[in-house]
Amino acid sequence: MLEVNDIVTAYGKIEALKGVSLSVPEGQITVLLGPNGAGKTTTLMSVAGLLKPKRGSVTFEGQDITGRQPGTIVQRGIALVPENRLVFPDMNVHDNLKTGAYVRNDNEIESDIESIYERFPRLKERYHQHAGTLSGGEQQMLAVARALMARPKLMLMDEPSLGLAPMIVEEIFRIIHDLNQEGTSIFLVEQNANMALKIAHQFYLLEQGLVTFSGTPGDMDENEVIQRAYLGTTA
Amino acid sequence: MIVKRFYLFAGAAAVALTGVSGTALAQKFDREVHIAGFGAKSGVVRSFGVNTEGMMRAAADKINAGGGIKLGDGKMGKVVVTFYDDRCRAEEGISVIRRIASGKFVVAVGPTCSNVAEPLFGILQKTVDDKSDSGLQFPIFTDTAIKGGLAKISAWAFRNVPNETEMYKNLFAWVKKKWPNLKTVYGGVEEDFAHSRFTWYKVMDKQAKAAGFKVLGRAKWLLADTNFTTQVRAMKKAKADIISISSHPFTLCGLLKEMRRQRVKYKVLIGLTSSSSMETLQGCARQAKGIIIPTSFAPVTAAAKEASAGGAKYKASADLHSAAAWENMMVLKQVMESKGVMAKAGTIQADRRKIRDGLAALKNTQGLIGSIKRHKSGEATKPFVYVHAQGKEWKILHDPNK
Amino acid sequence: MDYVQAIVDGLLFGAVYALIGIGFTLIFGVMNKINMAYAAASFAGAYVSLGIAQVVGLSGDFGLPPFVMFLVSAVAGGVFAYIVYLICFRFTPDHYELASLMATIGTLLMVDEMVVQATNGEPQNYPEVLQGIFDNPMLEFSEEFAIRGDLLTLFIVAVIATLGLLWVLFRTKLGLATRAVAQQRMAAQLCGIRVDRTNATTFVIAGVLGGLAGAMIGAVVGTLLQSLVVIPLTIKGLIVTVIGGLGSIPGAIVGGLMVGAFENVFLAIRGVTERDMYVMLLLFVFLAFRPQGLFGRVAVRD
Amino acid sequence: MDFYFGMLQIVGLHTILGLSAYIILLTGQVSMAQAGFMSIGAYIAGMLTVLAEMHLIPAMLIGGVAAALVACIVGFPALRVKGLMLVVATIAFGEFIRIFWFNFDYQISRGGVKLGPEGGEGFKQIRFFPENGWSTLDVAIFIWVVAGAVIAAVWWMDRSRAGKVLRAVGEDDLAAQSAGINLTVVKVSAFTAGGFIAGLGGSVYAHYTTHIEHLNFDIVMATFAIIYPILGGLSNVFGTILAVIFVQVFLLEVLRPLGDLRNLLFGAMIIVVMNFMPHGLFSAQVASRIKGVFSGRKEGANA
Repeated sequence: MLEVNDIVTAYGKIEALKGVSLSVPEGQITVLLGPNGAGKTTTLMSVAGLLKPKRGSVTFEGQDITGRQPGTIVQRGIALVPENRLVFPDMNVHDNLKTGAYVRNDNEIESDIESIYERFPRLKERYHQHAGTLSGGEQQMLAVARALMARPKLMLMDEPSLGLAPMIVEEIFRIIHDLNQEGTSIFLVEQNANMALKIAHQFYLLEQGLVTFSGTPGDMDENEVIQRAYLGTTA
Repeated sequence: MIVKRFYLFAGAAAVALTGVSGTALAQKFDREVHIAGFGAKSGVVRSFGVNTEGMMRAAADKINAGGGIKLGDGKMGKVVVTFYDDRCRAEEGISVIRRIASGKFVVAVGPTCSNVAEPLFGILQKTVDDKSDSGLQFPIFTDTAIKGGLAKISAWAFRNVPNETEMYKNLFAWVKKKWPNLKTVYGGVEEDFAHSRFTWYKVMDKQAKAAGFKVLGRAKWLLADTNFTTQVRAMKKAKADIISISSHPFTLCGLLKEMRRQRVKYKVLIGLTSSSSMETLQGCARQAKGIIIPTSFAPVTAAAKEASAGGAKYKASADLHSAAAWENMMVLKQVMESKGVMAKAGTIQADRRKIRDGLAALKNTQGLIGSIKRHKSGEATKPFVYVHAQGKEWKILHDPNK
Repeated sequence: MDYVQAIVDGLLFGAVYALIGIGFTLIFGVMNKINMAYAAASFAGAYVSLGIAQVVGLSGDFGLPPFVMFLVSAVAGGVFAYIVYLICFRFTPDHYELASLMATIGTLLMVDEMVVQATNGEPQNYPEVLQGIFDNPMLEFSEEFAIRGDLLTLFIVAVIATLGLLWVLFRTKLGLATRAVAQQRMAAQLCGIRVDRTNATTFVIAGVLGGLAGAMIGAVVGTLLQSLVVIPLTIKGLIVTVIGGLGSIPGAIVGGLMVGAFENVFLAIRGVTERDMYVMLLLFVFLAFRPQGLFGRVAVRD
Repeated sequence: MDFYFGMLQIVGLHTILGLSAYIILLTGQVSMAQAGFMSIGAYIAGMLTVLAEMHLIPAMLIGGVAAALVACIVGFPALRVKGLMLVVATIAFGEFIRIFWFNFDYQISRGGVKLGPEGGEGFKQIRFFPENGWSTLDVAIFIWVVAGAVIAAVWWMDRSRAGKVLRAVGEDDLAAQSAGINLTVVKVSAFTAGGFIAGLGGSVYAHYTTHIEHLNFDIVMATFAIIYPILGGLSNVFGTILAVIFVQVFLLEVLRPLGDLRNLLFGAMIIVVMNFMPHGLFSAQVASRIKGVFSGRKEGANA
């Protein structure tokens, strides 16, 4: 469904991605693991259109989307749940969700919000509250819910477990799993390799801007995966 | 008006950028006499510079049409005017005068702003032939900067600006005589403009008291003020017979409008000499109706009318300030001819000294509306008339000389 | 009674500061940057309306009716604001805020001088159209207490304009995008909002408001004099923005009224020469004890 | 020649002014109060030479120290507000000082003449230079001795550890703090040093113009102070000097015959530079490129 072909993305003169290729199949959960600074977030941003790759291409459902505006990419069906949630802090929950549907022009937005509230009852309880006053877990749910408002076929998620209590992390991963079960493809970037590998169909290992391994969770010794996902191949 | 100006300005810009230079020396002249003008041609008081420059050029045209200046060796010199912009800022004024003094100019007319004149005169040599004083030795003959007493700063500085003390002394005495039952005065002063401030505290206030009026108080505001409600309220409460305002047209109009709004009652309204300009009439002719202002220029004589028409060719309006620039040019011609200025490359410093001495020795000159008395200090006492605003123009109310 | 009168006068004139403050705060809210040229560009809009009125004449057979002048000024204000956006913000580096700050200062100086050149620096009479709304320019309640009708009108229009702005911000999709960009730029992009377009639109909205404010200030003061009014109003507008809390529209309104009343009271007590010193002191008190301003959020970050 | 010496004086004065803002800008703070600090030096040194009949040099130092003290006091609250808030705060502070002088009267009578600052009418007759027979060249040399000392001090500071610390704070103050740099000390020191230099500049300025008034130290002067280092690029002191020469000599003086148009060009130039060379005309990249041309090597990848 999503094909990333040999992309190079740079910040000024520093190349963060030095030719990354990977593919995300439809209906699956694909996980990207790797240590800090390996280029995971850069990869997601290059797909979502926030960064423009210097070389290489990104195709989605067979169409080239390299370097398109983020808005176009959202309209095509890819939504990114960014790292650290990034909710709109001074907007209430309801407006946050409405913003998620910004690219849509149909009249089913309100009914979609209703179904979001059914899925996330805690958001319904707080629909008039400013998002900045929500707890970390609630903000993460709101970020996911906001991305869902765009009705994506593929969701990119950047470290959804970051800084959350273990119980909340479990809940988040359950939600990811459920979403996937309902047919949304997921491309997940995680540091928490343990949890991620439990729900992943396949995974990639990214180190220093290059994909160094790809396979399914059974293909590599889990301890080694965790070792390399946290620290990289320093040994 | 704005639109028209803008085209003019665009045209001027094009001309300036393509680098059109001065006119060629016509055959009948033997040499050129360079006179520099300087003043604000940008910034708030741009109109001062525009008017001064226009009047200087018009005067030069008249002198040249009459054959030019007769030089010390009997040859004829053509007057050439160059005008520099000082943005009405002290440091630029100093820079400009140094530039002028380094050049071929024998004398300068300017600056237009008192706050430039004051530092500028400060860098000139204080007393002539004082070897210990390293100040600049260059004659300046000021037309516009009007704040009192500036010329005494240096023996090289001369002014042809009205003596406000004389004018207001005379005016208050006249008011007293004409309306003997008026007793009280309330002032208005634009506190942060050097000239306005000086004129209220050192001239109007004192002269009103000297004429036997009681000064009840004064309203104060700043050059950039747009809201005068509080000040005018106090003015209204004072119920003075005479209101005497020392301010430029910029805030004069705002104040007058507020006075009308609050229906301040007064018998006589007196204004600052600088506000007898077109700006006041354009800005608030209705509210300013009847305001009495002493001014040293009004197109009442044939000479004044001629000067006015000459300036109009350069889009300059002749007012009490810029008319002085015309007079200065005529006085300079007279001084140069009597002192035998040579206008040769090697005689510049000597010529400057001759002009200085010539100006210092003058006792009387002929101005546009009458004879001007010159003082040792470099200052002048100019004839003046009282004008009042009537509709779209200033009309003569009274001529104290008659 | 004198002080009541001073406060009321100040509050009414404070509406002028509030209008300018709203423009600053709106742009700051969205871009996190100061547009020093805001007030200048707004007044340039008022000058355009005046220029057109001078050509076609006001209210005559084919002249401009007063409300058209306001409209022209608002439109011109919007256009100028867009130009300011293009030359000062669109192509300057995003993370290096000095660049846009300096560029707007350059624009301020340039606009100022352009108007000086166009008018010879002479004050331009602005038709006092707001006065016509009441029979008497003053509403006199007693010998001691009166209110200027045109200032009251300006105050009311300012309130209406603000309500309109709030409606746009909180009830339209455009407003949603503006708020989203202001609060979380990257998330807004991820929702498909074009940041540059939203920024430009915000500039235009602020400019329209500014143009309207410029024309109304012209009508209230009766004169437009760029060089004397713009820099002082820019400074007051910035102070109002900080006191109200950067990015807060209610803050700009309350801050504007507060500064207006405060300065008038100090004018009455201490005289005009010291008045602005106390306004600055008010600002310093805020910076020292409540740096986030009246309605600002948490810490003051750049 | 007098004119060229006069030009030298102006360039020297404005270089001092620009460098006073340069030091503060290095720490990432924009101070629009430099004109205010300058006015403190100007009034105090002026009062010392005119009223106390002191020699100029000690008067200058006292003027500089007074400005530094005030700047130091401003520096502390400046820690609380950052970035654009600081711009507004320093604009307000500069105006505050200006209005203070506008209200400041202190005159004594000597030989029947009143001397000293007189509120809105300004402070006239600060005639130390002409009274002591200094020629324009003498004054120009004197100004350049002061300017040279300031340039040397700032240049040396810039190359030393202190400069690296200032720049570190300017680039990322949180990171600098976590690296053990005391932000309070650094920022307040920068303000104090900037205030001292501005005060020194102001002291000379007062004697150069012989007459000062509050309007000399308005927001336009404050803008000039920061425009020089920003146009010049913050990579070294020479950028600031070149920017002063560019603005004062080329834009204001060479183009003086254009009269009306200079102000427009000035504004337009700032806009153009900020769009196309936001890091200044003489930024680090440009400087290294120029160096590269002279030493005949190509621009390195690490330039």
